[in-house]
Amino acid sequence: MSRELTVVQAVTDALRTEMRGDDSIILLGEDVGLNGGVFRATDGLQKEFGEARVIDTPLAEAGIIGTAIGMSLYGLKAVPEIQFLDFIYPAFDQIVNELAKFRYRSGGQYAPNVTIRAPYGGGIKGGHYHSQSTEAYFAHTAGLKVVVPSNPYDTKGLLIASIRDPDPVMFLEPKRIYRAMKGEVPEEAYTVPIGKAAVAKEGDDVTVVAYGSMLHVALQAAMKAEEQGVSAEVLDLRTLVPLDEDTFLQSVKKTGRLVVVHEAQRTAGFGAELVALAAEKAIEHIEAPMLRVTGLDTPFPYALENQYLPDVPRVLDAIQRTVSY
Amino acid sequence: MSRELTVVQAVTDALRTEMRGDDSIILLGEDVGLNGGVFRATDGLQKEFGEARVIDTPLAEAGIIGTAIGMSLYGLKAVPEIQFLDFIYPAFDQIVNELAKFRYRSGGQYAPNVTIRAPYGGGIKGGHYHSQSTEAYFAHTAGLKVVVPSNPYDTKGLLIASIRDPDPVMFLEPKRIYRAMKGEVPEEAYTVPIGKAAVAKEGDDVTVVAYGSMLHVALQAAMKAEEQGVSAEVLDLRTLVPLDEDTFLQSVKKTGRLVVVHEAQRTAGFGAELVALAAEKAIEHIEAPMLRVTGLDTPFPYALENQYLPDVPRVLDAIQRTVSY
Amino acid sequence: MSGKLLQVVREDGQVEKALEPRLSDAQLKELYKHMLQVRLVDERGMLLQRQGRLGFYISAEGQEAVHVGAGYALEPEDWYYPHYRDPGVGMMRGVTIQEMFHQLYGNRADATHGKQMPNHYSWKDRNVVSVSSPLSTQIPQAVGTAYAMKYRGQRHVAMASFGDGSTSEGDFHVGLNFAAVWKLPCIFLCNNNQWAISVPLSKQTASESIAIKALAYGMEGVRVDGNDVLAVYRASKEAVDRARRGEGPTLIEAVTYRMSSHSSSDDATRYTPKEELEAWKRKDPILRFERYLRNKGVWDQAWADQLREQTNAQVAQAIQLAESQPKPKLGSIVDDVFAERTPQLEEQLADLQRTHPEVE
Amino acid sequence: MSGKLLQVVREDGQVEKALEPRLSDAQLKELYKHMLQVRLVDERGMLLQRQGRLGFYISAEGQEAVHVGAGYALEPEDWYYPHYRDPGVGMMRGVTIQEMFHQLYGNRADATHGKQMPNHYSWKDRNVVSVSSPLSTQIPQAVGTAYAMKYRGQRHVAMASFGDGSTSEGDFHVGLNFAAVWKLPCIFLCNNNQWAISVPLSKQTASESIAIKALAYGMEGVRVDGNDVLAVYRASKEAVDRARRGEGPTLIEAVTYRMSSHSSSDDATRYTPKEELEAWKRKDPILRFERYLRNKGVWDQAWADQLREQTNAQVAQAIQLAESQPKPKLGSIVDDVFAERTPQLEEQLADLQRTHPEVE
Ligand SMILES: Cc1ncc(C[n+]2csc(CCOP(=O)(O)OP(=O)(O)O)c2C)c(N)n1
Ligand SMILES: Cc1ncc(C[n+]2csc(CCOP(=O)(O)OP(=O)(O)O)c2C)c(N)n1
Ligand SMILES: [Mg+2]
Ligand SMILES: [Mg+2]
Repeated sequence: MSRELTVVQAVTDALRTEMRGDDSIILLGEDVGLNGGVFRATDGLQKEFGEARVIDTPLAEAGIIGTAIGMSLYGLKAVPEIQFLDFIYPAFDQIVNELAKFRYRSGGQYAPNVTIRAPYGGGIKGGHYHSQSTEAYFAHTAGLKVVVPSNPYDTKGLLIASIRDPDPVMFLEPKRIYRAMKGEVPEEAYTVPIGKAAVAKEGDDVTVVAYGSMLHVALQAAMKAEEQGVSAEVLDLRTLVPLDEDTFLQSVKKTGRLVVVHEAQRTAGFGAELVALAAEKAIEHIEAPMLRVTGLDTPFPYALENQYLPDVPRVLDAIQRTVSY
Repeated sequence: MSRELTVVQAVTDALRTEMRGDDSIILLGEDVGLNGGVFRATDGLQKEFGEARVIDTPLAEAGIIGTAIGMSLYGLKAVPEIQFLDFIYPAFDQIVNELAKFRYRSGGQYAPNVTIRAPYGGGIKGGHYHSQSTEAYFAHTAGLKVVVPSNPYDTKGLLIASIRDPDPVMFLEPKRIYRAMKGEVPEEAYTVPIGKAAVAKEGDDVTVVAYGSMLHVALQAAMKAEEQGVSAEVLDLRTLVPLDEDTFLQSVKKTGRLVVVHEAQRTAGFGAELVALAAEKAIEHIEAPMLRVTGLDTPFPYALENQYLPDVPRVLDAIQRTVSY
Repeated sequence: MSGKLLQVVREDGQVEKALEPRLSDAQLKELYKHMLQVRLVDERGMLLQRQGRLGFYISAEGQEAVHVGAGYALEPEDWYYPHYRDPGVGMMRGVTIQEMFHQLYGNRADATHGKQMPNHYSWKDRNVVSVSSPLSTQIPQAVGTAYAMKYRGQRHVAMASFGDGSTSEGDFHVGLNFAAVWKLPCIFLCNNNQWAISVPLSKQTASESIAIKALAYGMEGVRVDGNDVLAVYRASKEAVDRARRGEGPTLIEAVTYRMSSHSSSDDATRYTPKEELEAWKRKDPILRFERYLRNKGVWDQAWADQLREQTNAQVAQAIQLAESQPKPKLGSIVDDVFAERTPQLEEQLADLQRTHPEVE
Repeated sequence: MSGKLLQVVREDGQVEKALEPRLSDAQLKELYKHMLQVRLVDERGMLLQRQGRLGFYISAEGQEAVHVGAGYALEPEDWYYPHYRDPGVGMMRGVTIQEMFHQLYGNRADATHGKQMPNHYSWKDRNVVSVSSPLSTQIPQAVGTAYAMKYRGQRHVAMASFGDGSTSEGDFHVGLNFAAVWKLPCIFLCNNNQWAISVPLSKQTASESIAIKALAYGMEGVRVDGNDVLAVYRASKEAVDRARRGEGPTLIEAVTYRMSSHSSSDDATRYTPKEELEAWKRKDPILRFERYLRNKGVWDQAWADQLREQTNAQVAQAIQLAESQPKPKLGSIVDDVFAERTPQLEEQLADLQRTHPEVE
């Protein structure tokens, strides 16, 4: 059986489905209990699973992640929510120095199984502090996996896969599309594999890579390009770490052209990694400058957020520039 | 007048020189006062300038950076030391959300003038927590400048420039070479401009870009390559943000080949940014895969640190692979 | 430091004579004015948000006495590091309602160029620091400013304001500890409104009170009725005086209640007990202060009516003008990242101008 | 909670009868053994470092009674989150001196595969968690483990150990607050050795004591003589019993002194007053406990001599074997990042093998 759910409903559904079968799963975070989360991602879960499994924590991200690590070392599966990715930094030490390095530093003895959920990205008029996309910080932290869904089906499957995965996962939820679309989501538990990209649209002339909410901008731009006779292949990365290099390189080798789209600021963003990979492993196929369409190298603005975020005209412009090169 | 100083002595000398002429400069950090810093970078400064200007703080990085911001908003120039870059994360929120965004969010009203000094990098048998190179986190944070010296002369000039610069600066000191070399350092105050790379060695066949301690590894590899008839140009980046794109692109366009060397882990490291830039703005000149010689995508190990860190054989190998392509 | 609550004016408006601060009638009326103006601006702000004219709003309803009382104990040279629920301090230092509405609309006339969400004011020339969304970060910052004041030999103080939930963050601990070790002229004002969004104080901390946390740092701690503007003023004035005398920092816990939802994005009826709200309605700080002024014979109904009318008129006018302003110019998006635009920022702007020639 | 210091054995070895814990002679001798073994391992470790045979060493000299006394109050199923100055808890749970030296040398026989600096042990099968250099991070982690124990209905406790300087970090505050709100079986052991590298306690906090900080969280706080192993044991046992009864967490401040430099990288003579050191030498926890055992008639010189000799022999042998071991294999550098190597890690390893065919 399946039904139409939004992305945020798919989150709730994933948590509920998985928690029913596994009493080692604990949710914790600010306002996740009685209130069901400020985005309602945990709506109804405290009622179903009780206060011991869905915990309204004190207001301290370091405590949320620190205790999640300690729970998981004892055998639980902790799924903390950080209310907005923008507020994760008080826990950055626990994530970067502890969560990510525990397995390595203990020679495999202690391996925290924590899946950190955090709504991220712009598009909700939230200004600098409710809009950030700092996935590159986590991608640059060995020991963390980084997963970003772009639709309801993947959201449920990737979240369940993340919780089951024995490694720490940053599960970044594009809040801009929390309620932007509905999609078929099976009722039962299923997984979408971590580390596998999806070809969201096939094409021959240029590869456009995106993830999260930008996937939809990329797709729209690709449709427009199609109208103009340009066949763009669009990849939905789904996992940043570990990256699905095969799918990525295959596409780039086929098209010889690359445009990467992300909300995060440009300098040292994840787009640079993708371009660098192509420049190392597929350079002989590359026929044009590889372009990045990204947020600006500024903090996230309030009034001009629509100008900050990559949009269809900017992606289309990059597609055109690379194919007409 | 000038004399021979080590890198760490050049740090002390920069601070002393600048503090003599400007009583708004305040140093603060763990053990920076009476003890002169665990690396002696602030040796003798508390004695000369007193406890009010060289402060032994309580043990809390968030407090060190948070109070530094507050001091600087009131008109002082705060120069906090973080004992090891590895320990900066408790202050990450203060750096990323506050220091970096204060000017922007206040529309230019409040502009904290803070220069954060932090020894960074491997090579001292310090394991995961005394060896990290996470400059990419800061380079990916709009509002921060990122400066990395590679020799005594630049250290003094860049540090003085950083303190005088009206923007927040991450001044990352390659501790591995704190005492590895001596160099002429003028007694008086001078600046080396932020945002300008240096050509450390000229060459025609391949551009090798490095910074900090890796500059020396790159130079040695370039010398070896020379013996084998390969003429490598070596750039010392000196500033990561704002990047000296002109010098970089000029060199890449000239040689058509690029090797980037850094200690930091590979994925989403600053090397990716450099390759991506070249792939966007100089693709028509590129004749071979652009290669990165970097730390591994693992936490920094203890026993095998020499295997983790890029060394001459690895850089040389990359040079050879790119020129023989 | 005990759980005892400092109260100067009882709910019925009766005053504890021995504790009554020496303020002139004009000053008392000023206190009333500041509270009322905050209330009126907030009422309208919430309404505008519900009408879809503002993107977001966060109200101080019921808590006005806390920051108005504390802010009134400060001199204009004292620095204020605000919580997001205390516009009154800027207003009492001369920020106009017009300036506020320009910020709320993030328009071209906004002093911060539309860079931040509504209510995240910044008033440099009034020594009111830029509001930050990340909680508690202002606490160590205020400590640094107090350090600088002391270093420069000035007798000013810095005050940081924050909520009860914010005391759980590491920055609260870190900031108070530094302030006490350095014995700084710094005052920490906790707006204890019993809730942090949907999380009640009992899930926030198991300590007897917030004020008692001062003991952990060896600093003064006081607990005051936060709906009693004279109690807050009195405790703040004492703290300020102590600070100016070089006797170090104080933690003030002002016990109050959040009468609105957390923000316009929140619906507090999902989680707050109705009776609690009803009980606190009776403690309204503005009504209570009115009762006090009446008892004291200072109340002037005509003056109050006029004040209300005038303020509402200012608000209406401010909205009109704010709504007529254009957005900030596109170029402003790359300004104020650094003191000067970098070549990269210029290039990114040019790109934007090329792809969006329609945007000004 | 006051500044009162719990002492059971005076410096001269006389005992406060009413407070003396009920331990058998064999148990008392065990306590002595654990302290002495820590001391002997540390002595040798520091020496090896000075000889250039170890890269780094950090010693617990003078502080042995703190973690030995506290650790002895735990059951093997209780989890211990160590400070870097308390190898004794692992040892009393059966970690051999040989295992320790393999770690110190980071060799192929090291249980953690040479991944961490010396002294950063990890003993999973003894419920002693991996030592971390970043200070105070273990505090909220221990709280999480205590939560899991309670959730699973087990009567175990978690104990986190840390230094006085570490109480200034945000994680200390955050961890204790969570533990108290959740009323968990968690014990916080502060090794207050008066210094954080070169920073004395007076620059660390202005509070009356460390123990008093418990009040900020509404939890129990006790202050004990940290050079009196029976006092530490007594306070810890009480805290453990309370925790097992479901009565919540305790903060224990054990007042002691760092007799060595901070670590082998530090030279404490640069900053510590000589007299202070001299004064504390007279309080040595091992000598004091010996006096107590003598007074009690439990002391057995031949046993003590043999213990010392035996331990030294074990140490010597352990060093020899550890030094004869090769480095970890090259491949181990990419293991334990994740449960399985990623393709990227395999590729990076292959690269390394190609450029460094000489490395095993
Ligand atoms: C570091 C951080 N974490 C989370 C949030 C999200 N958030 C905004 S307000 C709030 C509750 C604040 O409660 P309190 O400190 O009591 O202030 P109040 O809103 O009640 O005045 C939360 C959790 C944030 N802004 N910053
Ligand atoms: C977060 C962090 N900041 C700084 C350091 C560097 N450092 C190592 S030990 C130490 C002092 C610790 O003092 P204390 O907590 O009293 O423990 P002690 O060494 O005295 O046992 C410092 C500053 C660190 N390890 N972690
Ligand atoms: Mg509150
Ligand atoms: Mg100490």
